[in-house]
Amino acid sequence: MLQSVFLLPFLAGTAVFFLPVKSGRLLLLATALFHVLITALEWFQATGPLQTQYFANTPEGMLVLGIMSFLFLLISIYTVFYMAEVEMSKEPVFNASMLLFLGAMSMVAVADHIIMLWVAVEATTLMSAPLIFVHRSKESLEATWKYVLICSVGIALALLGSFFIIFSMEMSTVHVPISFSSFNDVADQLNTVWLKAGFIFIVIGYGTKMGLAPMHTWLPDAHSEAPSPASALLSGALLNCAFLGVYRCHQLMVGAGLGDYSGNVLIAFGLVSMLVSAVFILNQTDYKRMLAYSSIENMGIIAVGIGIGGIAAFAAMLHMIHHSLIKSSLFLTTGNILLGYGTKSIDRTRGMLRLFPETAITFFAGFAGISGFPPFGLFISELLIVMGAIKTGRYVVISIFIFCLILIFAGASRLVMQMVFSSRDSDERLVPEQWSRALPPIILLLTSLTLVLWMPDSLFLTIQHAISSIGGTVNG
Amino acid sequence: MNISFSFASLAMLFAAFALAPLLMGVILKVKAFFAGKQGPPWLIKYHTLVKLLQKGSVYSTSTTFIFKLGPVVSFTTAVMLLLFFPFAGMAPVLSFHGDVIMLFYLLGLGRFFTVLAALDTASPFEGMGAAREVFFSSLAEAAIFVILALFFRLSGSLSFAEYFTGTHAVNLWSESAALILLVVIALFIVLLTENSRVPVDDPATHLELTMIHEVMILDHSGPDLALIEMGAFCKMLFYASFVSCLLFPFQTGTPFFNIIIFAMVMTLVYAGVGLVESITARYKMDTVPNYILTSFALVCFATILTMEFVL
Amino acid sequence: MIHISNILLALILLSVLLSLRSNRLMALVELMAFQGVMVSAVPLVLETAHGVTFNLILFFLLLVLVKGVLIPWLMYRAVKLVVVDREVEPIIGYNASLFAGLIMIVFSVYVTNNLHLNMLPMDHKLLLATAITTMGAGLILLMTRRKAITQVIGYLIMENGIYLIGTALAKQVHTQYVVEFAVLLDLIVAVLVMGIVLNDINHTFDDVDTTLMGQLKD
Amino acid sequence: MDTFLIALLLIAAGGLQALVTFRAYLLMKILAVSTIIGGCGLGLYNAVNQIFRQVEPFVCSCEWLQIFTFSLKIDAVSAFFLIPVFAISAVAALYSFQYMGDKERSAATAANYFFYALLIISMSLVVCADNLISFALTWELMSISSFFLVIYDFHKQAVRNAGYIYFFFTQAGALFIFAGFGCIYAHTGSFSFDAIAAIPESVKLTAFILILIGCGSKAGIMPFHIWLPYAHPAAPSHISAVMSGVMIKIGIYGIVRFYLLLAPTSVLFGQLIIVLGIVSGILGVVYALGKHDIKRLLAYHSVENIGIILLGLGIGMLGVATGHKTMAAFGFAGGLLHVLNHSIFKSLLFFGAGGLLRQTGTAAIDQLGGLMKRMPFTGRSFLVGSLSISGLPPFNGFISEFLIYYGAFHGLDLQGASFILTNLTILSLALIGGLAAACFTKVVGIVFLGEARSEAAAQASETGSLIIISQLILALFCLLIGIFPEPFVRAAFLASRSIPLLADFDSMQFLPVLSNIARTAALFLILFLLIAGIRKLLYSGKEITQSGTWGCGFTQPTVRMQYTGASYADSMVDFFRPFVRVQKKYSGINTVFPGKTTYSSHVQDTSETGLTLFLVRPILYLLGKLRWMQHGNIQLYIGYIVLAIVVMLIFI
Repeated sequence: MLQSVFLLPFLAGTAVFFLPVKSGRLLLLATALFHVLITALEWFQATGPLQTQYFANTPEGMLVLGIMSFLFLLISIYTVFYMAEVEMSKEPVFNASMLLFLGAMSMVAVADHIIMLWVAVEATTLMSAPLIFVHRSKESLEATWKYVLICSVGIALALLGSFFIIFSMEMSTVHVPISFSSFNDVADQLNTVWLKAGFIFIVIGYGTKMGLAPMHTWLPDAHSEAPSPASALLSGALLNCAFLGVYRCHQLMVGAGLGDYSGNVLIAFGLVSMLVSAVFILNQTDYKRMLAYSSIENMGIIAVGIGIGGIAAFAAMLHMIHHSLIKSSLFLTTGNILLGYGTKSIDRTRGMLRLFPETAITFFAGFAGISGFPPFGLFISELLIVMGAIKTGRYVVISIFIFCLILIFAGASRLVMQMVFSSRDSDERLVPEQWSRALPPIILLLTSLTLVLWMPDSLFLTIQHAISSIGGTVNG
Repeated sequence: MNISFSFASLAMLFAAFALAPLLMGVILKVKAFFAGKQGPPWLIKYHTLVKLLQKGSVYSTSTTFIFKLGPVVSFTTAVMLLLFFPFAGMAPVLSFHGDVIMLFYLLGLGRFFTVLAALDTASPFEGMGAAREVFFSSLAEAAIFVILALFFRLSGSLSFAEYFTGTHAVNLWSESAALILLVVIALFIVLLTENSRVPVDDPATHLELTMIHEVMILDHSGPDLALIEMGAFCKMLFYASFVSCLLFPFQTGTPFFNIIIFAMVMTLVYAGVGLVESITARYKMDTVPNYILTSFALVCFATILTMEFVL
Repeated sequence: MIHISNILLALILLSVLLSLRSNRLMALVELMAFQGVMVSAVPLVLETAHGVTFNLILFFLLLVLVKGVLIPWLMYRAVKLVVVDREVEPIIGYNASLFAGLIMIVFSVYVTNNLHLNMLPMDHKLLLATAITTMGAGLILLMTRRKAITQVIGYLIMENGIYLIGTALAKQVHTQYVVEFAVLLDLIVAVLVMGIVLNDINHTFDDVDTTLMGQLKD
Repeated sequence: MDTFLIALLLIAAGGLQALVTFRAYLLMKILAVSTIIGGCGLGLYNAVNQIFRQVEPFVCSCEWLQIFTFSLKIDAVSAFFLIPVFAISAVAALYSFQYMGDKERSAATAANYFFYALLIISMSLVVCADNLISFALTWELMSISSFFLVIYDFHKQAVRNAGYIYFFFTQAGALFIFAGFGCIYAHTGSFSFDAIAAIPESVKLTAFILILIGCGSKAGIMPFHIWLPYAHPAAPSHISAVMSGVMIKIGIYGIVRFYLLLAPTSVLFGQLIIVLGIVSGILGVVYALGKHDIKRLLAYHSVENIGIILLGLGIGMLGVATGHKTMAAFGFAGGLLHVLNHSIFKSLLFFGAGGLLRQTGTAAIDQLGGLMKRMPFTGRSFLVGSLSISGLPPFNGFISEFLIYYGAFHGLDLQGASFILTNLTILSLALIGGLAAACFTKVVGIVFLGEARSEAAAQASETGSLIIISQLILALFCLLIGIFPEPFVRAAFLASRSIPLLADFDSMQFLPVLSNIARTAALFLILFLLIAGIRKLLYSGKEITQSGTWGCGFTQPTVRMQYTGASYADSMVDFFRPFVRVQKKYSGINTVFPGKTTYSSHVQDTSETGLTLFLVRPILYLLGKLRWMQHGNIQLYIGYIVLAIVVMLIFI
């Protein structure tokens, strides 16, 4: 049953609230493992949902779910070892929220009903708030407040957008259940004006959650203040979920023949996001914020890729997969850095290569990956997006795109090089390196690497299937 | 490669080689004439050479093998030049299509070693001279290559033999005389530069600070100095012949007349050098580049003109 | 029936304008409770044209319970517990806010008239205009009030507006109570979470003025 | 399996084992160096074989990620570029054995060998890549591995800075290449190289310019060369040698390859390349003159030599566009041969510079002096390298420059802009040659001749034997190519045969020209020996005395009085003042009893200052202004959302 992907974490999460810490951790790991199994099961032989009007097994949903599940497994392993170091007073709350968060995200991935999707996305905000909040410092409170309020406002607008989309059906003569799959079937009969209006509000609403500028403002705060496993989950899984909402709506627009319009909107938001992240990555002083802005950038790239369509859509999907893997690896590594140095300031985390060689290597490899160097996957996706954009004649778009990429690379590489390579006077290590915490990020990177060398056919077919509905192909 | 071991060619080569010091004497005589003096004897340069060859040498403790290599290389390159030059319209001993490029680069090689030999002595003065030498000659070299380009445009050839003995010989008496006139002036400037004559350099001055070529060979003595001097004579001869061949086509049909006229034109050119030395003063060092650029500008102008004339 | 719905809408508009004008937090919470009840009643009044069903009434009661009682009560508690100074503290003055609200009304009527929604009945159009105004007022409160708690109220007013738009436009949703219930649940949890955070903010910052929370920036 | 792939595997094995065995330092080095040399040898054998036997191109491809194919093809051009890749890498590996001697940093050394192996492999794969995606992939691999090589000494601020600049340029360049590929892909719709020639002419130019910027930033073409003078001094010397000698040529390869693939007919391509060549060539050598750090100076010479290569290629392209066979054949052959030649003598020079650095601890020219006596082998091989890079006969640099001259001269019957550019080519080649000679007389004269200017230079001794041997090998090749150029020119010519115009060009046209040069060179050597013999004879039995240098009246000359590199080059740099800004700092004499006075001069790179002044600073300023956006104020943030809605609704 498809619903088990979110019911299981919900149940487990509720249980963890009341369990002692040790068994809570165990349950966390067990749930993560089972979630992977269920996801795999759904991936390979779709059992289908119980209530077809609310939930569905879609290729794009399965992609997001698959990434999320895999990430969650590694992040939960990391969390267990990480928590052992930080000695958090409310660890059960944290673990429970992790599971509830997973549940909400899984629900997003399988939701098909338009409002149900909204409910699930809003739930992700609420479930993840405690994750950011967990340190209870001034900064984390502020971050949580901004996160909850801005995202709630944004997502409320998405609800409005959903209403508009439903209304576009009611304006026309057809009557079908309010789910994306059934709407897609009648997309060409929907009222275009209301569909456009709905799309705008949905892009702005879910875009807030996805981190598209100028609605991205919560993202750097939340990502930098959350504990690293939570940041990894936010960046690697949550943003994809929000993207899924936008993507579903874009599908609808393409079906209604408004693909050009929605594509252009996505490209515009994508480029603004890239530009904004460029502004803040140059001269950034906090490495977690730097990574957060990099997430904004990459979400922008995905939006641009989807907006362009064709082979760029394929690239955008690849980009989503690899970005999740690499970015969560980076965030997990920052957890180790934070433990080792006790500060998030780039200026005071010098000489990593000498003090924490494994962390440094992982961090730099991740950075190389996120900057689009082979052997990591973003190389392919960025190349293909550039190619796809030029193929559709979007020269201005691609100029800005490349300009931003160069700026961001210039900013980030300076900072990362300073962190990794420069020398430091004191040899103080707050917490020494540990393989148990170093391994999950490495595995994530190796996964990205493996997916570059060899991609399973089923993954390829899923991507192909997912993008076929927005006119994306792999043959140009 | 065209090899001409004919008696005439070889004889011309040796004659040129043997007479190079004598022609230097012409300059001295002209200068003396203008100064109202009697001047040194005609054969003064031979005396100098013989004297030098008889002596031993003093080497600076700072120097290395480069210092001894310098004179040999510069002399060798000068000799190479003469091998390829068609004196008085005679076929040169050697020639091939493209030899001019090689020869001017060989000259560069000679200069390279002369300069290194100067730097080898650790003397600040010689360094100064070396710096000036490489600077001025690299500008002169650029001018030369523009001249070569112009010649190719006019004659389609790339060797001295073809320039002056080929079917499209370049000289003042051909249809592109106007251009050649510009080239002659330019080349004369290059001649003065490359051979360290007034107004670029004053070989007769006594203050090391103001010298170019002479200061570079301050520490050389004995046969080494003789080789350098001989090399310099050959180089001078080469440039003078170059100018002469442009001034007059030595194609009267009778080799004898050719040689006579050639000798006269050569004397004129040397006398011209002496004349210039007598009536002008040495330029300030920082105006020398502009002087060389004048020659450069002349040839460039000529080259641009070819775009109109030769289609 | 039309009259009743018109009266309802007028009351909602009034509450909106008053909330913009209000300078006491307590009054704002009370206004919100009142607005919640009115908003909950709207579908009941509108849908009666198609006949009042048992489900409809049940859902109306649930809505009143949540929007009119539970959430205002939570807010009330929060104000009592958290806020020392019960001034609203606007960034833009009350009169200016009120004026903005009036402009909002004009704007929404203009928008509604220009949408050419001929298929909608008249009262739906009015509802739409009211709803847009409500939403706009919520956004104005969000943007122009310093206190965190006022922002929560602003959010709730905006939510009310969106709910009203949904009522005006998307009929089909309101026949699917599972969905509506889920939306409502989200709202409750949102308010709960915000309340908890508010509480902690108060403990940490000694005030809920959001201008104090400007540490995270670039 | 093919020899080529075996060679690559061998090199890879050498690199990978270093990561495992780095605790046994010596063993690691022996294994790494020997396997890399073995692999390179095999690869070199294969490449030479490929080019001379003119067998069918080696092709190999495999499916990759469902939609791509990773395919390799070694045709004559690839094979030609493989020669310097493998040859120089092998010699540099040999050199590194003693050069990398810091046991303390065994892990870093291991990483260095690993990335070195990766660099060799990726360079050879770039050269063989047979579709857009393979090219892009291997290109990026090459970039990142070379980046790690540059920052070997990462604990130094200057090195990190250099690494950053390199990293930035390499990635920015790659994005331009991607954009160029996009232009191609947009019209062919496939990643393959096959249909590229069919795209419209106007697109060809756009694509070519984009690729030119990308490849040019790797190759060090003038306005994009800024990373070069930073990265080369920062890297260990054998890495500088490989980067300068080989890696930047891969940029040239990219230009050549895409020129061949695009097969344009317009003269614009050739003219563009010539203009770039002139700028890089002349300004490169002028900046080199003004530099006082030997490795930085050599880096600028790389820019200069890239300029010469471009001049050759540009002449070739002009020839192709105008159907002028001699011009095309000699231009391309000259350009390509200069690729090989430059890789040899530039590596040789970097090896020498590395040896100096290792023995004296300084790369500042004006701190050295008199090293010819203390480091005789290094000094002599450096001299050979200097003669070669100055393009003087009878060394290899002359051969390629001669071919370019030859091609350019034959292009003089063109009209209009092409004529002027051809003329300028000849002029700038001459000027470059003269200035390069000036610059290297400066280096050799100041560093190796005269008297030591510092204690370090006075105490220096000859470097390790392997370091010397690797230099001698290269020096030998400099002379060999200079005297027996035929096989090498033939290789370059065979490589340029891929151009349709030259397919039926008779290579016999080369032979007389080459044999003439070779014979003249031989004649020169004979004459030289003869005159040296005569000189010997003249000195026999004569008194030879030693004494101090004549001080022109100064009786107490000190070593500090010697001409320095800065003063040597001063007037020449001054001459190019509009393009070269010299910053001079002079403390002056202003009291009756003057204290210590100081004087320093620093040559600024115009393109660097221009880039900083007109691009980087305004952008940073503008972006800095935008930073208020993340104000920290939540009300403002909600305002952004509202603003976004309003804007979007306006554009609905």
